[in-house]
Amino acid sequence: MIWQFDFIILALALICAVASISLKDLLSAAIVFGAYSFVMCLLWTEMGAVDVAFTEAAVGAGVSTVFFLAAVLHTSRQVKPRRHGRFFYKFIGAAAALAIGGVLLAASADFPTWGDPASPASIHVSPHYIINTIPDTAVPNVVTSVLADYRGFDTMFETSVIFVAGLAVLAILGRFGRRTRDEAPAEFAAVPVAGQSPIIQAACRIMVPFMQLFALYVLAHGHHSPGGGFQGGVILAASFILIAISYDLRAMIGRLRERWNMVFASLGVMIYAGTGALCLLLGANFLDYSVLHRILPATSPIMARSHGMLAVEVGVCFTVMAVMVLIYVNIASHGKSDKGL
Amino acid sequence: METVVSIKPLLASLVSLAAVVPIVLSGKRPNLREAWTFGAGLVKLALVASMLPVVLAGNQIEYTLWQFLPGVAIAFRVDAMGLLFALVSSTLWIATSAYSIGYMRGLDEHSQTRYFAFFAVALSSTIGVAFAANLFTLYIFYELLSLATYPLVTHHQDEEARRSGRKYLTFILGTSIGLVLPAMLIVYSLTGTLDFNQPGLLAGAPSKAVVVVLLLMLVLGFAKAGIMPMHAWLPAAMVAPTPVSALLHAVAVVKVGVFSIFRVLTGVFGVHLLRSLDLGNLVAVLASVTILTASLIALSQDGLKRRLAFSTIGQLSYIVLGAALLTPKGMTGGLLHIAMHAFGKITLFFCAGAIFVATGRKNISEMVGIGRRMPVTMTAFLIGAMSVIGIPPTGGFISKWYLVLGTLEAHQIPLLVVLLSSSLLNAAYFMPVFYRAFFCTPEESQFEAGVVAEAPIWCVVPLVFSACCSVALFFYPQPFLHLAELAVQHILGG
Amino acid sequence: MIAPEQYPVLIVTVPLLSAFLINLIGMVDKRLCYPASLLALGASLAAALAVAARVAATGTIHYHVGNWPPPFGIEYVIDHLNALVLVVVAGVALVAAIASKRSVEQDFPDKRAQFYTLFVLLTTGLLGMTITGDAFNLYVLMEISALTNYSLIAMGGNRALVGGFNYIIIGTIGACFYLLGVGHLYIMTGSLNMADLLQLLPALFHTKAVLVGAILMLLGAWIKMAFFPLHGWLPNAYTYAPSATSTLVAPLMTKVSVYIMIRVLFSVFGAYYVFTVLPVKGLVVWLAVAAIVGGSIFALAQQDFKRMLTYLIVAEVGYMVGGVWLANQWGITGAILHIVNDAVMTLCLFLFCGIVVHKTRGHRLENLRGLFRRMPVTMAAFAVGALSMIGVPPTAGFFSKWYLILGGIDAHQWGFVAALLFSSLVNAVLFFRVFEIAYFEPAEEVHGHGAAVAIDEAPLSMLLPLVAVAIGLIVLGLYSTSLVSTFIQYAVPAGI
Amino acid sequence: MAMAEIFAKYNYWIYITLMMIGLYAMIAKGNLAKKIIGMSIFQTAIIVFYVSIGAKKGGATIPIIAHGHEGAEHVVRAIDYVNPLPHVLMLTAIVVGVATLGVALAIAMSIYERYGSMEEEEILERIRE
Repeated sequence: MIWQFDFIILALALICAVASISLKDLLSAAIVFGAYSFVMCLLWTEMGAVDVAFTEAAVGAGVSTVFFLAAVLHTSRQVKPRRHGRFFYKFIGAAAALAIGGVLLAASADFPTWGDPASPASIHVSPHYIINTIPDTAVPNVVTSVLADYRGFDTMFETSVIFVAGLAVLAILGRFGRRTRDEAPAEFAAVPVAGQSPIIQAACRIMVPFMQLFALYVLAHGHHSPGGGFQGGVILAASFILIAISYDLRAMIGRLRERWNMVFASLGVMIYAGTGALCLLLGANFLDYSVLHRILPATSPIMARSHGMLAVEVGVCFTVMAVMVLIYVNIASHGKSDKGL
Repeated sequence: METVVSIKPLLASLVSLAAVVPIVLSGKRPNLREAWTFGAGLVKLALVASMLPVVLAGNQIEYTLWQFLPGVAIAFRVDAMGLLFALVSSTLWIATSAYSIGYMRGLDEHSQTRYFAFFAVALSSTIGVAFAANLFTLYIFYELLSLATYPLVTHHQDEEARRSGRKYLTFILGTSIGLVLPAMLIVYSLTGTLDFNQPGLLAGAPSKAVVVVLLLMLVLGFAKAGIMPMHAWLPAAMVAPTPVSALLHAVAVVKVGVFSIFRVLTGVFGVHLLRSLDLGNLVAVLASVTILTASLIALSQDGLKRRLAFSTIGQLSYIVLGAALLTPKGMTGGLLHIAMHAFGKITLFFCAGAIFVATGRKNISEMVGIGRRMPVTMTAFLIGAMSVIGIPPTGGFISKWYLVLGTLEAHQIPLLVVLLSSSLLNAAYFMPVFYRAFFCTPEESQFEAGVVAEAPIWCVVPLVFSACCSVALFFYPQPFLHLAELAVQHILGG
Repeated sequence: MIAPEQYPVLIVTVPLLSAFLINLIGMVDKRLCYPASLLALGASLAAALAVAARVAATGTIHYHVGNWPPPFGIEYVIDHLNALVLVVVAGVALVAAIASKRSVEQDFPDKRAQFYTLFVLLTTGLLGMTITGDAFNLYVLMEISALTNYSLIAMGGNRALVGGFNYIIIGTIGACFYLLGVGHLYIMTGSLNMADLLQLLPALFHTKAVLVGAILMLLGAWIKMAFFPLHGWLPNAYTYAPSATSTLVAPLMTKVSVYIMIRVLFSVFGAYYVFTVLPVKGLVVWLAVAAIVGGSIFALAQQDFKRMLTYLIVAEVGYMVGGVWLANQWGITGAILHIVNDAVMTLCLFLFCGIVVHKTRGHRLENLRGLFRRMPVTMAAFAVGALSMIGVPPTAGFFSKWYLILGGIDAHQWGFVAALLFSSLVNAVLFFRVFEIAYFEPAEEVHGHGAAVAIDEAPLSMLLPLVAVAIGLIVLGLYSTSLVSTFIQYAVPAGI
Repeated sequence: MAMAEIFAKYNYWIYITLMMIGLYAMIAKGNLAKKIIGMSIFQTAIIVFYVSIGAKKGGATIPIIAHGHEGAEHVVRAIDYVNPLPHVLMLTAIVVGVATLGVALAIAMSIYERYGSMEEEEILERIRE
């Protein structure tokens, strides 16, 4: 860790944050916000949180920014100047921010020195994971083993959160009843293919398969290197979103129908929770993968944990992919799925 | 003294509540519906009467339904005081039910099923208060009564009823939540129990200030007793149909108020505590002010029911005064007055209702010469008025006699003066009614000469019955006198 | 087949798995979503009851998810406190689901699958928050229930969208404060398990970091429960939410948040720290007084029936928070009992509100005109709920108020006692105003006198739950003693 | 305060500053999109805080256990790897963040569709009408 480097990153982060909330042009604000997320990735990589950085790069700098852009394009691009300033809210906001800031600052005086290897967080629970991950689960990436096994229960609900978000966006924005059984209404068919640059289209067409392959690699190799279901799912989703952006939504929906999307989203979480329930049915506690060795041929309880983790990661990947695409489609089409970006 | 465990008090209370279901279900067939009312009334009276020998033998009946906390339970205890009150109300319920039929059908009132249903609930609560073994049970039934009587008071569902209903609830519910509830909780917090006992829960109370505050909270909090300034709901509630006024505002509701005060003074504070802190006088002063003011206001009322209402306010404070005297005779007089006043006042209300049914008139100034048209009713009215004033041979004389003796016993000459002057005022506001009814020239009469037209038979029979009771109670004041004496003996001897 | 030891996890995972199934089923046939939700919530309730019975018989149950021992894995801890709350949450959710049928069909016929999936997931979130013994797991579930809640509210459209958006912003601040508080504890101790934290924290009681952690977690819980003056989001969000949503969230959201406050206070920091070290005891009681008085006064000012109810929720939250910070046996017992009672009371009122909206297409006070004649049974049931809010015995509301007032007297917090009585009086005024409108004022379509109003009761799927809840209120009142002696007395921390 | 001490906690100060910016934007800004950006900044600030907790100075590397060569026994020491637990927690937080963002955007877009504005004041005005 190089503190000069740290300083530059942190300063950039601050600048981006201030810029993204003060820019009047929302499109610029969204892009600056994307940059902010990217700076954050650097910061976290620098602190050794590679999995977090990876996810942030895919989620924060990637799809979040796209969501934002899509939403801004559908609403108003400019922040309107006000007739009367929000003095009251500004005052409350400033007071709350200062109060909380002051309190937090006071508390930080008691914190252990940053990066101290002897700090309580470094010596109490976490060493257990580092030391036991190989003997317990045979998974070298400690983040994966904690994520999918030791604290796998959290992750199951986290996947559910994603699922909820997808469903919620559909429930809020989605137009039901107007459509026939299929996603393609009359006007959908009438929308001409948007005239994008053929160079971009060609480039994307080549890139997409590689992206998807990479996503699968990230998913499958999450046990041994940074990555896993979340990152893999987001990259998969990104590949579809790329199609939508370079061609139009219709082209993408042609490849991944909304109905199937919802099925995938449900299925993903069900794989996760179902794996847990399977352990339950086999007589062990919920999500105790080691019991899976009874049904997996030639597997020790330890390797069963590793396989169980892979199963749930696949589930996570499904849900994340499906939901990210779902959110994008609904935001970009304003729930109608009939327009391109 | 022995304590008998029996479920009878609970049954006595619940029988009318249980009758609500068949009453509502038979709403389409009025005769069947009224049969249920009578059935429940008779069963209730029988149950209450069956406990009489036990209590007269000097014993108590107890029943604990449900324990909430140590010292806080829904529990019943039948002692002489409670039985006296229960006997009065269950007897008069039957009379009022009969009267209600005449009145409600005579006027073709709407929503009669609702009326009879809530009437039954109100009676359940009244008996519940009478037999309550602790402040908690008493409070529950007291609140239930407030709520059950609201639809009765506002029966007409018009703007006037709405206003009166609002006033009624403001006073009744406001005081019970705002004063009685916290007082009860403070008592519990101080003593760890709410059971009425002798010589009183607060016997070892911490300080006089606390006791005074609690006393005021409880005496004023039971606003049904109509002690000024908590009386304003009573005249307003006269908007109700007359049988409601008769039973509830001459017997059940207001008597529940004074009965609660009586219970609290004797069972929570205890005679000895009140005597030693000299707090009887405080209550006595409140009562005296109410007696005189109410009687004076009654003089100026033209509406017959309103005049009766103010008379009630005054008479209720007699009972409170009796309790506040803290002497054997005074308290006996107070308790007896619960019964005597009930029979007298209900007669008067019945008469007022009968006049309204027969002639549609409400104001005294419109009743010149009515005695010739409705002789039976007006004779009963005379008897009722005599009883309330305290002229022999009516029951009211006996209770007043004891009250007067009580003031002498307590050497409270000012209170004696209050009682006597109030009696004069009572006479002053009742006699003109009677005088106008009978003693007028045919020219002055507002009614056609020579026509006798009484109210329907269902109205007349109950009022004759209660008038006869008032007279009979003079000659044969048992078992009420005996019960009152027993109760006082228990209170003072404990 | 599945051993009783596994029941705790079933309480949460059965509705979770069912939610996804409901979503899939909904693609095949929307009509199946309703019975499927009932089945899932019923199963969850059954598991909760079984667990509660076991807790009552044998004491606290620990369940290690993934068979990892705490503090390394996530642990479910079911003690007397959350066994009770679990039953309440599952029960209220089931009743709300039963009653939701017609409202959902009326409000969003095409989004039934989405609605029920979110509905069951929201319940899952609430159950998970209640059952967990891990501070971070609680955060994740808090977010599940929050996100489902936002979207269920926003499904109401129009003003519900604006209310929902504000709720997202404020709710996120609340959840983040909680998370930040957990972070403060984590940096100081290295643990996320509540029981472990309870062991580790006493050595650090003097540090500002722990103090700030406690304050942040409290602030988070207070925002989530709409504790005065952080209640701004609640009235709009709940008033304009679809009836089926508000029937579920109004009784449960604030109550579960109160539970979480109690859980965090006593199972993470311990009573000694909360009442002796934290310098906010008197302040919180006065805030509670302000909540009660403010909520009541705002409720008085409303012309909208549902909005009036939402302000009552704000007042009721004051009851519970104040009760806890009275710091004595009575007060805490009262607060916990009130979690149960208030959940059922609020359910009763909002079920009624749902019927009114269903029948009259509105929830202003004038929509209630003439309802006593039109829907006597509904009104009778509503009256029971209203009386319970006022605190008339023997309804449930009276008994928790009893404990709370006793606690106030015991702690010499006369302001709190006065506020409770004031709120009872205001509730009496409020509900009798409602009764007056429903009793005296004829419905608009009836002109002139003598026109008999035909009885037009609510559909059975809405009426039966309401009546059952009304009866439940009385039963709950009568059994509040056994509730206290079986569950609540063990939930009050020892030594206060 | 010595220079070293100041530097010892600068990460925490930055997170506090970011947090204040986010909180201020959420309350003070009238534009819904700006509020959402504020919300995201607020959430990332917390992630900075947690990730900072996990950092270890003195040669600790990313939390992926190095394999021993061909079955060679390899002693794993906790001090060699940064604390993985906060990373796991923050993966959750990022996911929650994007989920909240999606729902918030969806609601904001519906509001825009219904009231034709993203400005809080204008929306409230139109509600009053």
